[in-house]
Amino acid sequence: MTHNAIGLTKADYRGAPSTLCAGCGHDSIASQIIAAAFELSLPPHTVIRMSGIGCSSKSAAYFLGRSHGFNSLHGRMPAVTTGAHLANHTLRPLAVSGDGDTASIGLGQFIHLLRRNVPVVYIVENNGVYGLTKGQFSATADEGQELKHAGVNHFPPIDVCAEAILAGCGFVARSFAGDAKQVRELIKAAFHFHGAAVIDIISPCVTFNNHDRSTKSYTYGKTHESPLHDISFVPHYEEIAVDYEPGEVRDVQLHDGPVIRLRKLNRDYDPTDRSAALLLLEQARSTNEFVTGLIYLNEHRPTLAETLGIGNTPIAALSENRLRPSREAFAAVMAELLGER
Amino acid sequence: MTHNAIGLTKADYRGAPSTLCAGCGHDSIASQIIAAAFELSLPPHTVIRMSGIGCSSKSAAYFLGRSHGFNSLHGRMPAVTTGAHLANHTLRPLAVSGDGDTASIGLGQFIHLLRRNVPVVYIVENNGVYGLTKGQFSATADEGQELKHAGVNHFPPIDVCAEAILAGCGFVARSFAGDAKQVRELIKAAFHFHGAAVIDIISPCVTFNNHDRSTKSYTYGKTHESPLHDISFVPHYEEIAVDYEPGEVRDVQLHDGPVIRLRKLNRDYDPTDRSAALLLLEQARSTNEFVTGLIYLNEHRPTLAETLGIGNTPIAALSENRLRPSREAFAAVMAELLGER
Amino acid sequence: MQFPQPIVNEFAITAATVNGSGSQTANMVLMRAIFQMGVPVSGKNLFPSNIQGEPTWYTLRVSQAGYIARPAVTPILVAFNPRTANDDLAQLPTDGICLYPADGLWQPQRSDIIPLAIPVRHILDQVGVNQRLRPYATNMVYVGVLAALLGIEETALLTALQQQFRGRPSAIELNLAVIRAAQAWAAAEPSPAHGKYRVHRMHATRGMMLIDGNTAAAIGALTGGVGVVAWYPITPSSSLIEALESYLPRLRPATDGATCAIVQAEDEIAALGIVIGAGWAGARAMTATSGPGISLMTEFAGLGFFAEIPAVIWDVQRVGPSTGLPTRTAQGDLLSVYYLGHGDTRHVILLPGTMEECFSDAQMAFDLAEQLQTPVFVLSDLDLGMNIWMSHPFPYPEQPLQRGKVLSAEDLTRLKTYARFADVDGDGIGYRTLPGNPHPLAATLSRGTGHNERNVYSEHPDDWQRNMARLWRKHETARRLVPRPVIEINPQATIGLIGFGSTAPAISEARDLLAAAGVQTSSMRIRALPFGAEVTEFIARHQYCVVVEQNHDGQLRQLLQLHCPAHATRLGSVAWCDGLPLTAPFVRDQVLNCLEQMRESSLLVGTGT
Amino acid sequence: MQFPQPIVNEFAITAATVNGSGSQTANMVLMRAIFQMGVPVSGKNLFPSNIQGEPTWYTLRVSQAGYIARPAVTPILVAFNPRTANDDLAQLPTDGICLYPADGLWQPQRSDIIPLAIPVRHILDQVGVNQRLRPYATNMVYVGVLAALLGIEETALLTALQQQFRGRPSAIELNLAVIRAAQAWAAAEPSPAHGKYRVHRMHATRGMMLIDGNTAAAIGALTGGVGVVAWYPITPSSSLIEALESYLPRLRPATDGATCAIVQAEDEIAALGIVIGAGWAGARAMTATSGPGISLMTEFAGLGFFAEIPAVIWDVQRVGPSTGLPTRTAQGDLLSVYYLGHGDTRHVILLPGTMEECFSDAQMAFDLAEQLQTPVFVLSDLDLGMNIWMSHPFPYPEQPLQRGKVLSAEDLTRLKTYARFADVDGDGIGYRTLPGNPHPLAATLSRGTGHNERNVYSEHPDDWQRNMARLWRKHETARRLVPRPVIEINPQATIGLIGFGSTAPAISEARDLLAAAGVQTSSMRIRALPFGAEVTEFIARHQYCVVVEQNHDGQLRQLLQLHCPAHATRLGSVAWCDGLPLTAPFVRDQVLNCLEQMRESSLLVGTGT
Ligand SMILES: Cc1ncc(C[n+]2csc(CCOP(=O)(O)OP(=O)(O)O)c2C)c(N)n1
Ligand SMILES: Cc1ncc(C[n+]2csc(CCOP(=O)(O)OP(=O)(O)O)c2C)c(N)n1
Ligand code: SF4
Ligand code: SF4
Ligand SMILES: [Mg+2]
Ligand SMILES: [Mg+2]
Repeated sequence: MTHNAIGLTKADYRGAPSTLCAGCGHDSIASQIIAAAFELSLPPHTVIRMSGIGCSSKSAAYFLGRSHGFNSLHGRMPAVTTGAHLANHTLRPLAVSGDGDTASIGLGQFIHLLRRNVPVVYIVENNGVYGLTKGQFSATADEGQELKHAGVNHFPPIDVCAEAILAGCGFVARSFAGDAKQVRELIKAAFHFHGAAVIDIISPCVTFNNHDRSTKSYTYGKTHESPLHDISFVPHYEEIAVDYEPGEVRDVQLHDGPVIRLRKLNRDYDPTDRSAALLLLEQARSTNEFVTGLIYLNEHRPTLAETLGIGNTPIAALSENRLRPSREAFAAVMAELLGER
Repeated sequence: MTHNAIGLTKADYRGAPSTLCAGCGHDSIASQIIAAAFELSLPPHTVIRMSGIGCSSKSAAYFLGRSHGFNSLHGRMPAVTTGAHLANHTLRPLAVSGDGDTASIGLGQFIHLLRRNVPVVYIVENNGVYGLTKGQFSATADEGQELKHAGVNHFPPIDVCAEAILAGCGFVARSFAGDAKQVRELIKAAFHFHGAAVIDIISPCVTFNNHDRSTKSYTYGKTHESPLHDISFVPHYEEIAVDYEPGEVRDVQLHDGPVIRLRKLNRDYDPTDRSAALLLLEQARSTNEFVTGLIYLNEHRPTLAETLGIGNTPIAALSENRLRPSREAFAAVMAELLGER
Repeated sequence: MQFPQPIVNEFAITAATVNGSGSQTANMVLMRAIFQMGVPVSGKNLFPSNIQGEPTWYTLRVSQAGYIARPAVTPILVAFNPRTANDDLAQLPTDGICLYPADGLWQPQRSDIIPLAIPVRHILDQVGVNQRLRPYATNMVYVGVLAALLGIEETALLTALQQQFRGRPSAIELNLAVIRAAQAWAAAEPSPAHGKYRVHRMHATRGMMLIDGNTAAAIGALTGGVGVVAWYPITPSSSLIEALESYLPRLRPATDGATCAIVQAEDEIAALGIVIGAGWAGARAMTATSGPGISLMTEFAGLGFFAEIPAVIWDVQRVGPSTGLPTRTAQGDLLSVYYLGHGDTRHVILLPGTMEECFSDAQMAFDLAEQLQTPVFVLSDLDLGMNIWMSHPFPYPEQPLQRGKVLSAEDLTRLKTYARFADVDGDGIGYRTLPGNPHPLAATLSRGTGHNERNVYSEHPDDWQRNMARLWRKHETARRLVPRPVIEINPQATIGLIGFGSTAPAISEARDLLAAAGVQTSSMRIRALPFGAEVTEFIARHQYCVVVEQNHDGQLRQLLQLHCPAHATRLGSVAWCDGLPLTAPFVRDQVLNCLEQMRESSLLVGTGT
Repeated sequence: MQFPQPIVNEFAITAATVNGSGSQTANMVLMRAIFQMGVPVSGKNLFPSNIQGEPTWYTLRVSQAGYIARPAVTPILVAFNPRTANDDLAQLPTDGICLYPADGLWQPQRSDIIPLAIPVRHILDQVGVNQRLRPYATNMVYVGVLAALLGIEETALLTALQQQFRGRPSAIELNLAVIRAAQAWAAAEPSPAHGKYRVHRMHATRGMMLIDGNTAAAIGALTGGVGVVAWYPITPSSSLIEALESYLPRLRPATDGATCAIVQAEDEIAALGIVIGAGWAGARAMTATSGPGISLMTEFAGLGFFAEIPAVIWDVQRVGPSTGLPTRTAQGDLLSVYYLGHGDTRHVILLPGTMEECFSDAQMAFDLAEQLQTPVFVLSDLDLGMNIWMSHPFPYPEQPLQRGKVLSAEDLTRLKTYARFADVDGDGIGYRTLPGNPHPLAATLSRGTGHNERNVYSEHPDDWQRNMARLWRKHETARRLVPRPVIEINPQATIGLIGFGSTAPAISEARDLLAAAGVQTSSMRIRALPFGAEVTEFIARHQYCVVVEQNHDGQLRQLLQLHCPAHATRLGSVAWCDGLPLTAPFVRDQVLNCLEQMRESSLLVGTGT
């Protein structure tokens, strides 16, 4: 199909050409955002692209070019998104953020956004490093992981999914950037979800996540002392692609880096049990695996706009007579202040 | 005993007179900090009092007057404490904070402090409100709770203990300000713990946590439409005291407010299983109970100073010849820069 | 010590009590009652950063001349806090009256004053107040005694109580009973305190109301179309939002869904972030905070400036730097707010000085923010925001909301082309499209990074430079749009006094005192930044100007020196901040000092940097 | 187009490439090789905020006269990025040389220049470079060609390669092979490009080194006794900390435990919080950041100022406001850093302008921070911090660390009494006791709230006012302690040029150009804030001064006007920021413009506010 239900082509959902490194996982995700929005026939102007700062956040420019958007501040996108939702709750925020943006500087805002249940589709493009500032560890880096430029990480990783569940988020999923189908389907499901939806997507940084020793990787085959170790040279990589079935385990060799183990949730996994979901993440943590799929689902919480009793008309579109007191109401308050009643 | 092992009296561990409201839970906690420090025979100058901003944080002035201390910024005490630890890891930080200070503005810093395992005794004086700014909800307030001045809280509470466990904290406990013995024993245990220790203490705000309708309270007996509802009048209350045994459940009537249910952990509870501890908190959450006692224990992580390889002498006490390069090392670097080698 | 003539309607009272005891209610009843009698009043509440048990003072000024600055001397002392009583007593002028509880241990040890011991316990016993409420009811005792001594009318007291305890008859009853009993005791008590100070009915307050600036701002914001409020509690700004929250249902009922969303954020960074997000998406959004919150908002303020997002930020100033004195008043954030944000930033600031201006600026801030597409700051302070002031009732707005340059989908269809930051009108202001605008040309990705006219990321040197030059043009536009200074020219004056905000009453009273001392002055009260042409004109026409302000570094003086370098040496500075509102005699003395210094050294050295 | 005489050692090259391709390494090899030949060089790297695939330019200036400002014109273009080649070509002056890959689609379309098509693929084939490394090796091709055209010596190239690829022989081998092949091709290629520009051996760089300011600062900090570093990555400051981390083991080996703790914080708020905590506990602590980080540090900066905690904060400035241009240089944070924090704050700022000063200021900042017990800011910028500059080797410090006023337990025993903020010495600076000091008098609770001399919470008006007055005295002490401005007096000059930081080379070259145009100038390079007496004197002795700086609002000019109100109208402003380092001809033209304007209107209007 070249036109979707609202008569748009896939090109209508594209953005500016990407300026990310060739092979960057974030570009794979951008493609699936485009595909999902196209397949869902989302009217572009009803989506708002929200992001912070980082390679991942920059990528907001590379999809949905006909959607309004805000590439805001490092770690503070959740607040901006909350404000946009309050002003116009008929728009659906699609947020892209990085692991630094969300789990390092932005952890507090992330959790508080979820507590309020702002109905955002919140994608964490998780590479365990700060890409844009050249490869320092983020707060999701594995404990004991070693990077060429950043040394060894000594601190336990923050599990974005576990934090999301604790914060009351009702849609918590994990995937891998190379798993186009799963990423796309999860994004589509998230758009169907009524509330905040978090998708933590492992998204390899081909340029800086290039360590060859790590607690959970086998050493990268070739040892190659060569000009490659020149920090000013970023070789070209292909995007990684994987395709595996529910219930399966798949080891993925990241570029010039570690192997990660993905375990796709079984079809009969019940995501509605909060304790079980937390336990699942705990177990995966102890076995150094990433479970992928929809980990937790609970659609019972009202969105922030609902909690605050906002009506059909967005506040941004309220007419002057609703944005101002009536003459009578105003006069009544004045009379009371004057002690006349 | 009037003198402890190092020859100090309890008075040597007191601080300035409290300026908190009569009956405030924070004062009960301060008494137990004093008692614990006295009983542990802590040399006052080896402890540093750290706090943020709030009634709870103010209370740092009301104990251990002979210990150095820093009453810092709202929500940012964890960073200051981290710095103090790095400069002098031979000092033991005793931190008091509020639920607003730790779970609202300070959530990110709290979690990142624990990830780094700064060996602080971190007491959260948790009253679910902002006391010092007159009774707005904090991020630990119960969902659906109603306060006279602040209305109804619509957001799920942050569980400080669950967050601490996820963050890798190795000593996580909960208690109630009125349970003098348990509070004191937990503080003493925390001082013995080698690493970050979090004690979340329910500490009633007698002035602002005075709602009489709430999902988990029975209505306060008397209805009394009277000048009491005058916000400028704070009646005098007595501190609440409870004493109950491991395994027991105790309902506590907060002043003019809700009833909370405390469940003291059994003596045979095994706190070393991380998943079990998380599950316990999840269960208590769903039954609207607070489990009290030592919830999680794991002493295997190195402290931050250890991770960074700091030696016996604190950095603040290093002599000039260790704080400066040797002439030889300096010359070697210059030679290299000059291209001489 | 018998006085032939009572002093009528021109005196002041200080009530020294303990906070959390309910004394603030007693003071309000007293103030309202005198106001009810048509006599101008003003009150300054000096309270601790604490909830219960610490010293607090309330100064009530009664002035038929209409002076409302904090009085330098208060001849009546209510010494109801034994902890501070000696210090308080030391402040009392000779012949002053000192009321104190007869049952306490403290007694005034001065022979040149008039002591009056009040049998508080006895009076409360009489009324039968229960034990629990006694600390509270104690305060109503001094209200009753003062009512007797000053001759406050029964009807005025009753009205005051009714206003204070709106719809809570049992509260009115209890308080009234205490007041009456105390009044009766005092009336029967022979004392030279009788008849020394009196309140006589006037008509100077007719048609006026008592209100605090935070409430005025809240009503103004609701009148000005606020749609999203995000905030984080901090004294002395919290009551602004709390007033907004409480007036919202009455002024803007949610008949068809809420008309304003209020969110308590997790901190001030998030609060301004939410406001910026909401402003971007088309709502009128605001926050209110104080110094520490302003500091935390720095990064978002810079984003708002550079991404050109409307936002309104109230800074109800308290004493800083740092956490400082949370419950004391200051004007110390002017410079830091003006330059808030790294890089070349400068913000639009409104400076209200009256209740009426708190109300009108709250509306105008939204108009300016949307017209200029930028954050607009309103600098109030604790004195304006939390103290009670007399005010004229607020006018219902007659102008429609000014929502600035926004293009609809139809506009875009007509225009066929769109560039967010094209300076089509030469005023530095581009046209916005709001999120949700379905036109294919409408969407852009807003950003704090460098961008070209079409809001597309650009590192091109010219794009950057042109954009900054345009932002400066916009600043010049702001200069024309903001409120003009309030100028009073005295044709004989060669001296000008300049100030802003809550110091206005002290400055204006000081001008009378200076005139009495033979120094004629004109005055200019700055209402906004950036300054307009009138500011330079005023300074140019006076030989010397003295800038009076409540901070240490003379911040307004610094900004004025920058604005008028040619007159920089003729701008003197009276900068004083100790947390208390300025008094007129202090201002007079300091201005005289400053003038002397300026005359001595025609060549002034800068102290600003 | 045949030239009789080659231009020797006075020209410039622009290499236009794609970032992430390794071209930065090629440029460094070229620069090092020329430096090895004893000829003064300077390089400006103009790179995108991106990791791979975007345009980047490197400008290499060769100047036997020792001019190191960014050149206004570069007569040699390496057009290796087809995306920008047309624009790049347009910048090339007539008779300029344009090198470009013969294999690409792009060809220069100008007849007034000298094109030279390089068969890149052919050369790489010759060397046998594998497919994967080709994008990288391509850059070494232009190095080889330029080496041939300019006459760069083989030994110089080899040394340059060795320095660049320290201890990686296979890398040296590969690169050298490519360079040689390209050199051989070029030598054989008949072209008018030959012999037009030549590098001839000199001895002007003997005993000097090439270094960037961030590395110089890192070595300085390690030499200055840094003990705790907390940071959050941000361009262009990250490399300062990364250099510190990499030099730490060599300069301060952890024989008996680490001598410096480095922590990557979760954000800049935490970074400065950690520094403040460490400074309080007695370590020399620092952080490095850029604009957005500075904004986030505002609240802690105010705390540090008011609680009087030593701290060192490097602001390696980039273009702002907001996220701005992360990889471009500016001097736009001067005002916001000076006033950083609400309330009355003003900070001590060091302003290095050379590599030697980056090194020495990194040490002095700690001395000043501990002596003054306050945060000290060092304002560097991207140009200083990330570009490569020639420098003299750094001297090993001969003075002991100045650790300020700290009382030991023994001191307290002797003194018998202690008040943290008593101004015993009249310089505004109290005595600290460090945490861990066991003396019973030693402990206080540090705070950002109002306090008395004993550091006890106080709301007393006098305590506040006195404390602020003392902090001002301390500011006056700082004025005496900070480095003096670098002044060059030309006795014939009536014009003074004033600047700070990285603009020094452009200003100093512009002075020569101005002299050539008949305008004699003196110069003053400001080294710190607050200003000292010399600053006023310099301004006073010149008829006009022009302040040259790289921001939009003329921030240094504003601060100078405040410092010298009597001379405010004689201070002109050349304020320009487009992300590129200033060039000398630009400065000359703007200064002449500015002087003309000043002469025309003796009465200047302010533009600063
Ligand atoms: C306040 C602030 N601090 C620091 C930076 C510098 N910075 C830009 S991107 C980034 C990290 C991005 O990491 P992440 O969010 O993981 O994104 P990635 O590049 O890895 O996709 C940092 C620290 C900034 N822009 N703003
Ligand atoms: C940056 C900043 N924002 C706001 C405040 C105002 N403030 C002071 S205490 C407080 C909340 C304290 O709540 P909590 O930590 O729960 O302490 P409690 O008073 O309840 O013990 C707030 C918001 C502040 N001091 N600084
Ligand atoms: S640096 Fe890493 S995260 Fe950034 S664009 Fe390149 S591959 Fe992607
Ligand atoms: S307000 Fe609440 S938290 Fe604060 S001192 Fe009073 S009782 Fe305690
Ligand atoms: Mg990342
Ligand atoms: Mg609390």
